[in-house]
Amino acid sequence: MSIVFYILAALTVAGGLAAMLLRNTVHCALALTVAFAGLALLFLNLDAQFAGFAQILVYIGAVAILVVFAILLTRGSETPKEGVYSRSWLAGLAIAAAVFAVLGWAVLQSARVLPHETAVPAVTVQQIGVALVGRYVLPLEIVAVLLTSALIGAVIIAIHEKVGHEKEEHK
Amino acid sequence: MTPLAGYLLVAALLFSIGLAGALTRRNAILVLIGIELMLNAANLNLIAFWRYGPHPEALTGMMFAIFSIAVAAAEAAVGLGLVIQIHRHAKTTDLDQMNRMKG
Amino acid sequence: MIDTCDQIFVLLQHWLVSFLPAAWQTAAGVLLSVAAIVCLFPALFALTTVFERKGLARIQNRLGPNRVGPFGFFQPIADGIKSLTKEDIVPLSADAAVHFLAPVLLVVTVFMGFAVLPMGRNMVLVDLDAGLLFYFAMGASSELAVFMAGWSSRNKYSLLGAMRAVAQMISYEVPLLLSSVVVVMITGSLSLTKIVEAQNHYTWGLPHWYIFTPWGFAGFLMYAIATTAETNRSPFDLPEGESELVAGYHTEYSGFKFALFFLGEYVAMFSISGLGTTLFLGGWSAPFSFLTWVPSWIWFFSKLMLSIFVFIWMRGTLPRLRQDQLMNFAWKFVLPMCLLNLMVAGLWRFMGDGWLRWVVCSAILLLAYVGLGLGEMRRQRLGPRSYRYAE
Amino acid sequence: MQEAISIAPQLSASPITEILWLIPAVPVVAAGLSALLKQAGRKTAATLAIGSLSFSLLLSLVAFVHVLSGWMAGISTREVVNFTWIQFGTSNVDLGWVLDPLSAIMLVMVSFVGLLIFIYSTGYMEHDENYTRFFCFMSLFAGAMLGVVIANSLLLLFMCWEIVGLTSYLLIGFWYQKPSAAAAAKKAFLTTRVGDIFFLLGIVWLFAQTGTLLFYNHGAGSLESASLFMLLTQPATLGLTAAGAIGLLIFAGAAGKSGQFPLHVWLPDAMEGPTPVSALIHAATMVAAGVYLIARVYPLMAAGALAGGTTTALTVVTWVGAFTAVFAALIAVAQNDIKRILAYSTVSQLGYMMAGLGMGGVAVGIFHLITHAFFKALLFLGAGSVIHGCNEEQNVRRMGGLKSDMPLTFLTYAIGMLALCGFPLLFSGFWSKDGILEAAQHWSVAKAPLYMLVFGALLTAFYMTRQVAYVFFGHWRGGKPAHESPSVMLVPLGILSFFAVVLGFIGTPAWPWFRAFLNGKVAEFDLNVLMERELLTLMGISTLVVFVGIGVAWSFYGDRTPKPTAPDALEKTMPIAWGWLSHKFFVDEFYGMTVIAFYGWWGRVSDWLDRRVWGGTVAGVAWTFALCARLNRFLDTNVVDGSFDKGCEELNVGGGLLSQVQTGRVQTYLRILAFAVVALAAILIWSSRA
Repeated sequence: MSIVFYILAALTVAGGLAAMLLRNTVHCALALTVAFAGLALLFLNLDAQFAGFAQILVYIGAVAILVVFAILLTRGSETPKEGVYSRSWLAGLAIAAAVFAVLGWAVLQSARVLPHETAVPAVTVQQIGVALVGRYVLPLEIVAVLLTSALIGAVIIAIHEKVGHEKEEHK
Repeated sequence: MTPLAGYLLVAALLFSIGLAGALTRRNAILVLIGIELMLNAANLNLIAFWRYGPHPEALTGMMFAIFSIAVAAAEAAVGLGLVIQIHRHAKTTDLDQMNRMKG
Repeated sequence: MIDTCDQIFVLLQHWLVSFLPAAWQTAAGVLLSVAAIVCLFPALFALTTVFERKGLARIQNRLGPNRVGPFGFFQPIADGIKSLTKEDIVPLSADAAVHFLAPVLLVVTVFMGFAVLPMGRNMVLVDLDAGLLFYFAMGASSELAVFMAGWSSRNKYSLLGAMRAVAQMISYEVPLLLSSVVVVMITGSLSLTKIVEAQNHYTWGLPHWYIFTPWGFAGFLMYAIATTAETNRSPFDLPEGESELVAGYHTEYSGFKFALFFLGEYVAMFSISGLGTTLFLGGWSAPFSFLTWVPSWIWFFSKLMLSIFVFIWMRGTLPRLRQDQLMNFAWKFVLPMCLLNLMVAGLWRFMGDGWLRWVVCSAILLLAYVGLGLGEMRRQRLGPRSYRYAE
Repeated sequence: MQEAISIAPQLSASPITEILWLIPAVPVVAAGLSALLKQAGRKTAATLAIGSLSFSLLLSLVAFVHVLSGWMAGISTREVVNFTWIQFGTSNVDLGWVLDPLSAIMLVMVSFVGLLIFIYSTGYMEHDENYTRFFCFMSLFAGAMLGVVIANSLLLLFMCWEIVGLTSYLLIGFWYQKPSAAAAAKKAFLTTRVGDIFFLLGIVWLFAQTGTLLFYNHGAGSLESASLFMLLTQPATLGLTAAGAIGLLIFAGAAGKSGQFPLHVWLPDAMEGPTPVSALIHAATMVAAGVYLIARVYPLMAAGALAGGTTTALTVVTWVGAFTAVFAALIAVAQNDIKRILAYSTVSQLGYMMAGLGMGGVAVGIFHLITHAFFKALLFLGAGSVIHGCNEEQNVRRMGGLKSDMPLTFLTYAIGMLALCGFPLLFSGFWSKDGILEAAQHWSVAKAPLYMLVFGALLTAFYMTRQVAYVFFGHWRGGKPAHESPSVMLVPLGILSFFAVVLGFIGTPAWPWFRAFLNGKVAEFDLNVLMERELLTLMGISTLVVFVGIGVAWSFYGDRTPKPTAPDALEKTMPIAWGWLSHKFFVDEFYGMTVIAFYGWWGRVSDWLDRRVWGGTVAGVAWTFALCARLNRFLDTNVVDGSFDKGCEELNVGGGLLSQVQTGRVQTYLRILAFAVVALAAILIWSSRA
């Protein structure tokens, strides 16, 4: 366990915690990007170059921006008066803690049989590309269809229904 | 502790943080953020298992993670679109106030 | 001798590093390269501002800066001193931390892009296998910096400017990526050094640059359009339109932070021009086979400066677009062309050598260009100008 | 090993063989395209059909020239392209196509005659509203027929064979609104199926024995020596070898398609279809497919024959062929429908071909097939022209004197008739029929076929003369006056009559080019052969027979003008024989009384069984169930419903309780979900530890 891993893990977890704890929604979104960046660095630390850069491109470049836009469009940057946590926050926290306990327990239980350091896998981007259009071509096509339908679906969901809206305004 | 166990623990922690956020926050967008965090924790697991698994050259975990990233992007787009539409409709993104199934 | 000239920087680095213990040499080498980049591009930035102001002045039939130093060439030094000594104002209601982080993040992500750009033979900081992906990942991150700047200022002009900028950058990132993917398809690699190597061949003394193929030419045009929008340069400079938004997302910045934004924008322009040079213009390879004795880095930087000149030229020539025109242009013209270009590149790849693929690919692209262009033109109904007034 | 051979295209196959599949494929594609056309797309349909077949003809000619040049250079060409169609377990089914002299000649013949008939059809079918459908079927037929010709696998041949049968069915029933046409189509389809079942059995047997259905596969095909040797050593029943038995089964299929006795009954009825169909399918090509099939599997049929000897299979073929030849010719004498006479004539001539194959080998039979294709197509098209000119009149007794009304039709028809009769020296029919007679003369088993075939030739001359006398001589006995046909119909007639004359000269005994070409030998021109005593005698006899036949017929029918209703001249002389002949030896009636009657009886028995026995059983079961149901209803209303109502109340209460869980709060759901996951994981881990 290298020192780099501990730093990155701390950064990621701190980012995640901040994203879930901060009061200001935009700050939460920015903390989320920190968590994303930390995860990307963890990926790089795991020698998954492609996945790491894809993580940055997709999550920081697109998802984070999307979240930020959504926050601004829903006026979510103003902290509400009634508090940011739901009424049953204690139950939620307890359950999350239970989940962590179970997961952690499971990991520690099986820590003995988990593999130790292995050789760095020599995987080039070209191999990933060949696998994507070779063995994994069907999932790739399905993801392409999914993305297209998600694009159309998101547009249809979020589209401004002009007629109805104008009527409301006139009232 | 083996490196894999370390990564798995970090992923578990991140997952729990995401879950806690999704369970406790009022704002729908932040619930979505929590879910994104959970997804990312799963990705970290996938990549870690790929790296320390017996057959990294098969690329299975890596592919899983890449597809998961793509699907998560779609999920975020649709989810946020829904949130925006809900906001337009109910003038709020507070999940505690959105407990009616009738529009 | 020629080789020494070509590799002079590499040799210099090796020589300097050789004084250190072996364990430190790698780290020191990287540090040295980073330092060189961090010093070089701001200097180039300073030089470019003068050139831009003087060039624009020539286009607009003025003189431009001519007071400080010979022919006004010390103007950037004066400007630099001014911005460093100016008071750093942070608005009272601003989000101080984010307000501070925004310019830093911008400059950092922009400089990160240079890490994978080959600036000459063997002159690349890290030769990443997924270099292009890394570059675009960094480019995408800079959008966040823009948003942070606009949002943290608590100023509606800043916020609107930031939103415009981010929307524009996201919209044009799609064609930017798609036009680059074409090169990746043909080269079969995301590594920028491999892309340059693939172009560094000559037939009859002429280079195999990708711009000299039908898909490469179309791709380069799309790339150039997308980069202009991506760097918020005229005619796509709506986010900074002074007449509408005061100055866009950095309205509330002053002093050194403002200078950082200014620097970041120009360096982004350099790096994206460098990427365009690498992808389409053969990177550091010479334009004719008999000119290969000229050091490779000279070619890289001259191509880069040529691109910068085109940027300045466009700024002096073209009027600004409207927001809806900008979006329509991106989604209804550039994107379809890019998608078609992808198909053409595939066709090119599988048709094999021979004149036929030239004819077919060129014909498809030309037809699409004319067809889409005519469609766009027809939609533009030019009529008497209508005025709208605030109610 | 077989895989390696069949998957990779063979190196020896020339480019033309590689693209040989285009010849059938193009007409089939044209058929598919014209199937999509609307009824109004007449021009397009005709253009598609004719264009595609012209393309096929072009390719066929190229293939023919390729084979021809190989032959000239002294190489006997047999190129095959095979590929694996289906693979199951260790064995696989291969398909493929072959280019050899036989298939090359057949390709040219089928596409050429087909093209002429297509062109003719544009005129003949001009006023039909289902013009596009017609050309669609015709193209499909042409494609499938060409497929039969090039097939190198018995299975591929069978597939195309069945498509050919299908198109035959569709085209016979083209005017399906006529009940007689629909019935004829059905009859043709069912009768040929009888033969096809035997054929299929033969195929399966062959596959079971040799493991391949390819004809030629570089020594591994079923027609090559290794397989044949194996088949010969396998005994079957009745003292037959496996080769002989399979050969006989395949011959049964061929007999069905080629209208050999006793499966000939469908062919005369098939004349209900449009005349070009009769010409193309039921005279020139499809019915010849049976002959072609026998020629194709000839090595199998002849396997085990010593030099000059014969095999059981070939003997059967000979006898059936010879018998059919005489039998059908006899019936043809007493028919009055112009197309029916030709149909029986076709059956008779197919018998000749079969007999030729059986006695003289491939070349003799196929030579008659080729010449017959041309002159019989000519006769049918001529008959079509006559029918067209006489306003759809088909009864020869109501025609007459058309010699002057339709001079060009008469001229070409006369050429066809003389060729069919085997008029000496000048006409192709003479030479090809002579070849068969010569083979019969040398046949070692029996002399009877020779006499039968000579008698058949006499009858042929007789009925053709009778027909021509009725149709073209005397004076007009019909209603509306006749008129000459358009030139689009006459030009194919002219071309066909040209070939009906000249084709004979490629197969005279003096210059047996055709035989040499098929057998891969060199053709020598030697007039002295004609002067051999034996041959001269035979030629003299056949000439004499032809003249006698024509003379006798002319004496009965020449230049007289009997009333349509008056009894036939022959009927007056021999009323009893005439009765038998005009009723086609009562074969149809015989079938009606035996096979069909049996099926009818069996159908009635089944119906009775169905109604009484099974129906009764079902009714009994139903009644029992109804009784049970009544009992059940009683229980339901009084016992079950009460408890059910109680249960429903409970459910309502339970639902009310459960609906408390459905709060509409997403986070509550998520919480329950997460809790469940935790519980499940804990249980799993706990249990795995134990």
